[in-house]
Amino acid sequence: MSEQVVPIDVSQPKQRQPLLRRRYALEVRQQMAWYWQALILAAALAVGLAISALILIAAGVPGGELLNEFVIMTVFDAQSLQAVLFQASPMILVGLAGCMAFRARFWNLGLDGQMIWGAIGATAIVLFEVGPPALRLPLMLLTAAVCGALWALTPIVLKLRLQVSEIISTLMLNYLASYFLLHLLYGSWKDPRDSFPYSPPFQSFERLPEFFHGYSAGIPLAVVIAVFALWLIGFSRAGLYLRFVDANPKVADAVGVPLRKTILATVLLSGAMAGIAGFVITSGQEGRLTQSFYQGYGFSGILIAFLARNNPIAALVVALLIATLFVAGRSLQVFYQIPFSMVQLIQAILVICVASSDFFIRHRLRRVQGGES
Amino acid sequence: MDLIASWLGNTPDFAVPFALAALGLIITERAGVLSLGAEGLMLVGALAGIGAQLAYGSAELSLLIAMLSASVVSILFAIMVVLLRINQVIAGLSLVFFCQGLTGLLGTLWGWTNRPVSGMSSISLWPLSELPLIGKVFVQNPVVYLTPLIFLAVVWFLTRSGTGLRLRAVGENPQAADSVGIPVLWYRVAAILAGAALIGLAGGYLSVLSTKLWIADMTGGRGWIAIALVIFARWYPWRALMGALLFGCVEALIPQLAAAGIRLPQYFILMTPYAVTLGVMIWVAASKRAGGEQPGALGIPFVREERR
Amino acid sequence: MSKHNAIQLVGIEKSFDGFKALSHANFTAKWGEVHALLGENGAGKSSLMNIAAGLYAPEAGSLLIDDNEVRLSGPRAASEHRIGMVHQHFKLVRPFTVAENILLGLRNAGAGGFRTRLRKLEREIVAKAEQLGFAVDPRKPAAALSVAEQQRVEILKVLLAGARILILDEPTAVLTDQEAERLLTTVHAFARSGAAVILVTHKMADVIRYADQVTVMRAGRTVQTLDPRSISADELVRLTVGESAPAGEYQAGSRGEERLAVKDLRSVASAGERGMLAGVNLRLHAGEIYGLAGVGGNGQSELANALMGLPGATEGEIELIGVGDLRSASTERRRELGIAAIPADRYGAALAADLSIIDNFCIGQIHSGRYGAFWRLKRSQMETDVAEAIRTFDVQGVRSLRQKAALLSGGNAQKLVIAREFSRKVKLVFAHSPSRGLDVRAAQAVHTRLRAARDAGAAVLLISEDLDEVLTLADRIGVMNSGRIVAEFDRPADRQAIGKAMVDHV
Amino acid sequence: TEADEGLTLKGEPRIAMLYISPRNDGGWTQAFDEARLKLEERLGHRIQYVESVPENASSIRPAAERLIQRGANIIIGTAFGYSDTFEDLARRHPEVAFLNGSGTTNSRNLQSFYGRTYESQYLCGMAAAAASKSGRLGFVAANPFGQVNWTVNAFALGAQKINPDATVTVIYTGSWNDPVRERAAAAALIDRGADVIGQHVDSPTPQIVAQERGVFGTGHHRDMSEFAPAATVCSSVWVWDRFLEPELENIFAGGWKPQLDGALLSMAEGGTDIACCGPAVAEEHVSTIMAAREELLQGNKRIYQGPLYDRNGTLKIADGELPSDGELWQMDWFVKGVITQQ
Ligand SMILES: Nc1ncnc2c1ncn2[C@@H]1O[C@H](COP(=O)(O)OP(=O)(O)OP(=O)(O)O)[C@@H](O)[C@H]1O
Ligand SMILES: Nc1ncnc2c1ncn2[C@@H]1O[C@H](COP(=O)(O)OP(=O)(O)OP(=O)(O)O)[C@@H](O)[C@H]1O
Ligand SMILES: [Mg+2]
Ligand SMILES: [Mg+2]
Repeated sequence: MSEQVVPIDVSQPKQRQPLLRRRYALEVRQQMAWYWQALILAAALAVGLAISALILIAAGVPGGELLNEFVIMTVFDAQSLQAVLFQASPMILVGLAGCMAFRARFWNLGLDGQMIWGAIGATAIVLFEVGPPALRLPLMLLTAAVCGALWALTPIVLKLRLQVSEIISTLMLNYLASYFLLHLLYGSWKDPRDSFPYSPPFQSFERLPEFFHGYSAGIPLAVVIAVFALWLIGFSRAGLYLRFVDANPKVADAVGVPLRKTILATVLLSGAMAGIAGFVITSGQEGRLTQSFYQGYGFSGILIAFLARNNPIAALVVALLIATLFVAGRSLQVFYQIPFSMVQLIQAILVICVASSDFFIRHRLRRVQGGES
Repeated sequence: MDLIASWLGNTPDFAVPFALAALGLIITERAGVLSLGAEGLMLVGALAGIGAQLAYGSAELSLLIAMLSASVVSILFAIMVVLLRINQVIAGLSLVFFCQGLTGLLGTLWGWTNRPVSGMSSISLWPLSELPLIGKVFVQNPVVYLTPLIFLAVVWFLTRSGTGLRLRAVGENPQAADSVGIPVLWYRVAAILAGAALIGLAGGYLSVLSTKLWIADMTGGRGWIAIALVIFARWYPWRALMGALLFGCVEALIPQLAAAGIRLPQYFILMTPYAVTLGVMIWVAASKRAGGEQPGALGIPFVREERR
Repeated sequence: MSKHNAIQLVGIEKSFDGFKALSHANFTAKWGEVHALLGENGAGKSSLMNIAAGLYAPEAGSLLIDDNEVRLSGPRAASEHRIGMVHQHFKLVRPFTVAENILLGLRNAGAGGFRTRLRKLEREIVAKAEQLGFAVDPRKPAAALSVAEQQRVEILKVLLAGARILILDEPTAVLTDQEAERLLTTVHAFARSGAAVILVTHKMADVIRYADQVTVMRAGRTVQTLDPRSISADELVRLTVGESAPAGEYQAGSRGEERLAVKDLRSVASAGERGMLAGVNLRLHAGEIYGLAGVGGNGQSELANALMGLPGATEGEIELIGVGDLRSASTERRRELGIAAIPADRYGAALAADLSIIDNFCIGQIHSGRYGAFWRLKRSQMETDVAEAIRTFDVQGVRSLRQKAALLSGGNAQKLVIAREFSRKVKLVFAHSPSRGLDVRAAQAVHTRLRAARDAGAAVLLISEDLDEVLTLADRIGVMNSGRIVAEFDRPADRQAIGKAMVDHV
Repeated sequence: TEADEGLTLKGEPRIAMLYISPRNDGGWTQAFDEARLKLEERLGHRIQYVESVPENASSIRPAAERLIQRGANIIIGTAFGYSDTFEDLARRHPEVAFLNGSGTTNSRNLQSFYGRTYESQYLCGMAAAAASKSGRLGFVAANPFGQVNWTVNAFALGAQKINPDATVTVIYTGSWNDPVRERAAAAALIDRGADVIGQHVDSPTPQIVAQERGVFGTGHHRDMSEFAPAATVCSSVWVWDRFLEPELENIFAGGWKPQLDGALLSMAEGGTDIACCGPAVAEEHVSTIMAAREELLQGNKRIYQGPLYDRNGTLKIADGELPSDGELWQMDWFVKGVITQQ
């Protein structure tokens, strides 16, 4: 039998809606092709950079100089490139740490604290002269990783056991770690030679060597760890587990992913990476344990992980970009007296723009009632 | 004796910013918006308060401007979470970073660092202020006395008014609220702005009335502690007030111990507010009896036609 | 008597994320009548009614009330036109009391302070409920109400808000026969008093007994509007499900030794919640399908969750014969033991919507080491296996193995779950509403797989709210009611008796 | 060899300063900025500055490198956290002269400098005791280490010069610039009877609190009567221009040879001075203080000179001995009358 529709005698009003009276309904998208996503992301970054440029120009930087400062002077200048890579190596590591934690749906705002503990661990190896000189550096690296991981242990256990919000616990642990650092530096770890609040300087075999003239080994180390993270996420069973944990923990649990173990291990790994970042700064840059080496990195780590969509290789690239922003920011500061808070503001604007672009990836505006049928 | 008297006397001054910020957070979160930007909004309030005080010299006005500025900045947050429906954790964090950058930038550009202001003079509640030991508790600036009244008003609003009922409905089950015609998004925006105003007041209090000058990043994690307080209080205002007093006690005790010359490992003492926060969070989580659930839709963006 | 049109929906088009849920749907209800809306799962009934209630905005089409075109800007506007809808999934604020919930929906709640209004409303609620023939405690929190009570609150909510066009979306699905009857009598009387009632339902019997008109929907279209008394029940069924006859034939299995013994399983009720399992005893044998029938919400989900190892505290024992209590076994261990689970909530418990088909398939056997040791994934092996399974289990619509599982249609997603669960040797199968939301062909494919598993010696537990499904598949039938198995039936089972056990108060 | 000849700049001198905090921080950095303005005027050179450069190699290096790249050949730093990086930079840029305020490193083209703040703080202690009725002084300090401890001790010694029974209760806030804690500390000290509050932090908060509470205070870094005119009785102030002007002229002249253990400047050498005295200090005391200041400016007076005992009565500096600079940097003991949680 053919489908029949009861005829309803209504003359359908056919009129075009004036622009302002058009209505839109919001719907949630399941899927968007990657190239569209990439395009939206690029557009968001462009908008963010444009806003930042406007602010800088408003603050007195000549517009034409911006390109010069950011691109030519920063990337095509050997010394600046060195500075960028110097700045980038710990940033890559904290970015990776952020990626790992976020993949386990763990808001690790404790990167600062984990860096501090990594640095403390590495310094302890130096101060207590553990192991022969040849093994000193690897031992420092290892201890830094372990200490960073251990500092991440409390919040993850609290989260898994008691559902304590890690956002608060990791932050509070940052404060504890930073005061503990001061306790050491103003106490038993101060440099006995001048009593200043930093540890005695490391010896040459305790410092990250240069792998190339003027370039510290921090960068290759960070790259190796990024590749490790990529392999872990993309090419190992753990990565498969992690993808399920990230996509939907309930499903992960139901299909037999060892949920807690995966989360625990990933968060510890995140802490370890942050610990290594602390090691890279103390051993590779400062040459001793100092008071404020970690400041600003925790924020950058979160930012990098977020901008990189938790992808280790993207994190590498984003970290380099942020490092460029930092170095260029310093030179704006030098030549135009722009306060450095500006760099922080620009970073925040970039995150806000990219985060906002999510709206267009996840939703679609559909014209309702009033369009042609 | 001296120690206790001056400790108790200083407690309210420390407790008020926690209390006001926590109350602001409760309003916002009762409408289902997870608000992690408190630290940033407090910074905005602190800067705006000082700026207004330096410009106009009136503490009352500068507190109002602090509230207003925090609300204005929170429009950005409202756009992110209510309109664009982006992840509320990311939105909150980026708001904090944004405000840190913004306030640091403007404060230094305009040269407001370390410029003292006069604040408000204290009022003694006469017979009470003469009491032994606790007398000093009743010699405080007017905002301290105002705070319990603000709490009373907010509690009344949330539990005894139709608008408050609808606000809570929006936070518990926006789909249900929507189906009876409550404008969910507007309620959320309003809750964000109102909450931000109180958080801004907390920040303004800190700079204008308590510290009486401004430096960059002066809130020192108090916004985060306020967030922890809200969890501790299970989104009940009175419990948040109690919690704020507890933290006020801790903060006020630190300099008292030092002034008494009691020898303690100094940097460990400085950790106490943060350690106590952590401890309280663990205690609340471990003792489930604490009761009171978080708002049902906390942190979940509302899309009318989304299937849940 | 020529009645006037109360509400008309004309040429409604609606799509969700590219999926056309309604295409040119037309619907008219008149004052004074009960108008039934009939259709399969996913036919678009709720979508159409949500448009009438102002909740969804259609892309095209018009809405007329009393023959005047109106545009609803939202539920508030609908309520101003005195349209009220009781949703399929209730929209109550759980921590609020009944009165508070109802107060939310009132446009002008009268004068006086909030408290006085609330007290006055409480009295009105009691009076209105009495008038409708039931009792509610207006001060009880919604969370503490039974499903039937919640529904009454929903009805009170729209009636007290002054609705004259009452839309009830599958109101009887959660009610016992008596409750359903009482409800339908009430709304029938309400319609006769001059209002318009739209009754969305799957149940032919309700339509035939209570409706004055019925509109049948299929795949987003309104197929026909007619007088239910002018047509036989069989014809109505054919109109709703289309030409192809549903229902497979029952095929008997051969029962073997005992596999699973569930002993006195009960939920541990946490404060304020109602524990659903009240002592379930159940034995499963190899080579049989045990069908567990019952009205939804009687503890089926809790039982399924407990058996599949999803969160939810329980006491009692789930003994896998020869192995021991399963309750403490991890999901991983259960899978190793040969247990397959097909949960009711596909994207909530079986498939990660955002992950690829490969990932979703291979996670099932990852623990066996088939796809490499811990530090590696044998991609090529994975791809071969998935391709093979997709062919064997006839999963359609796979454009690429790397596409998101979310892109599969409901039936094919379910086939993917089944492919994953059955592409290894299974001893025990838990299936909860495995054909919910599937079309006839897909449902039959699922049934074939379940039978095949049984014939290969597995013990199959089929939990389903669809009595027809249970009757076609099960070798033994249990009836779940109020958290317990109240009756068991062997083949051949008496449908009437099963139905009675499902709705009897215990 | 080259090192013996000292450093001679190539080309015109171009000076740049790296500040650790914003220029108008009201304290440490502002003191440098005020010196910068004076130097610009007196030397006739523009001096560039960069604000808020934190004490991390990764921040200092790009800033300094950029300055050098664009022609700066005299770089002045302002933080001890710059020390290592400056040493490194000095090695990489042997043609550039580096100076670092409160730094710890020195080399053939790098010289650190700091002031003997204990001298001016000693005078502040005298003024504080003169203004005090109770003899109970309070002191708000940043972190417990040598260069802070020496000001605490000197403050106490100066106070005891006027009032032998004076005590100094010290609160360390654990931070250089945390007005919230500084306010709480000052308030707690006043609550417990202190009627003059000394300080060694980076903000004027302690004096502001003193003024609010109707007691007195002494300042550090700059003349704090700007912030608390009624309360401030004395301030220890930096007079960097007095040191930097001749030093920069030395560099301009060529053949500059930094002191290899840095310049620890006494008042006579232009490190610090005082801004004194507020009306609360009686005339007789003002003249005593001014006399002591004169002696210090002439280089005729030592603050730390044996015998000196710590608060437990242990002899720390033997009779007639003068502590070495190294011992001063490492001062971790307190003289009689100092009460602290340390
Ligand atoms: N909010 C929504 N978002 C996306 N898709 C939806 C939404 N609501 C309905 N759909 C889809 O639209 C189609 C029609 O759904 P609808 O709920 O109207 O069916 P129904 O006839 O009420 O079915 P049931 O009998 O199961 O209630 C289904 O395929 C459904 O998946
Ligand atoms: N959001 C979407 N984006 C792109 N393609 C989609 C989307 N939703 C569905 N599809 C595609 O459309 C096809 C039909 O999907 P639909 O949900 O209509 O199936 P269906 O007819 O309901 O089948 P079933 O009865 O198995 O549920 C699917 O194969 C799917 O790949
Ligand atoms: Mg429906
Ligand atoms: Mg479908």
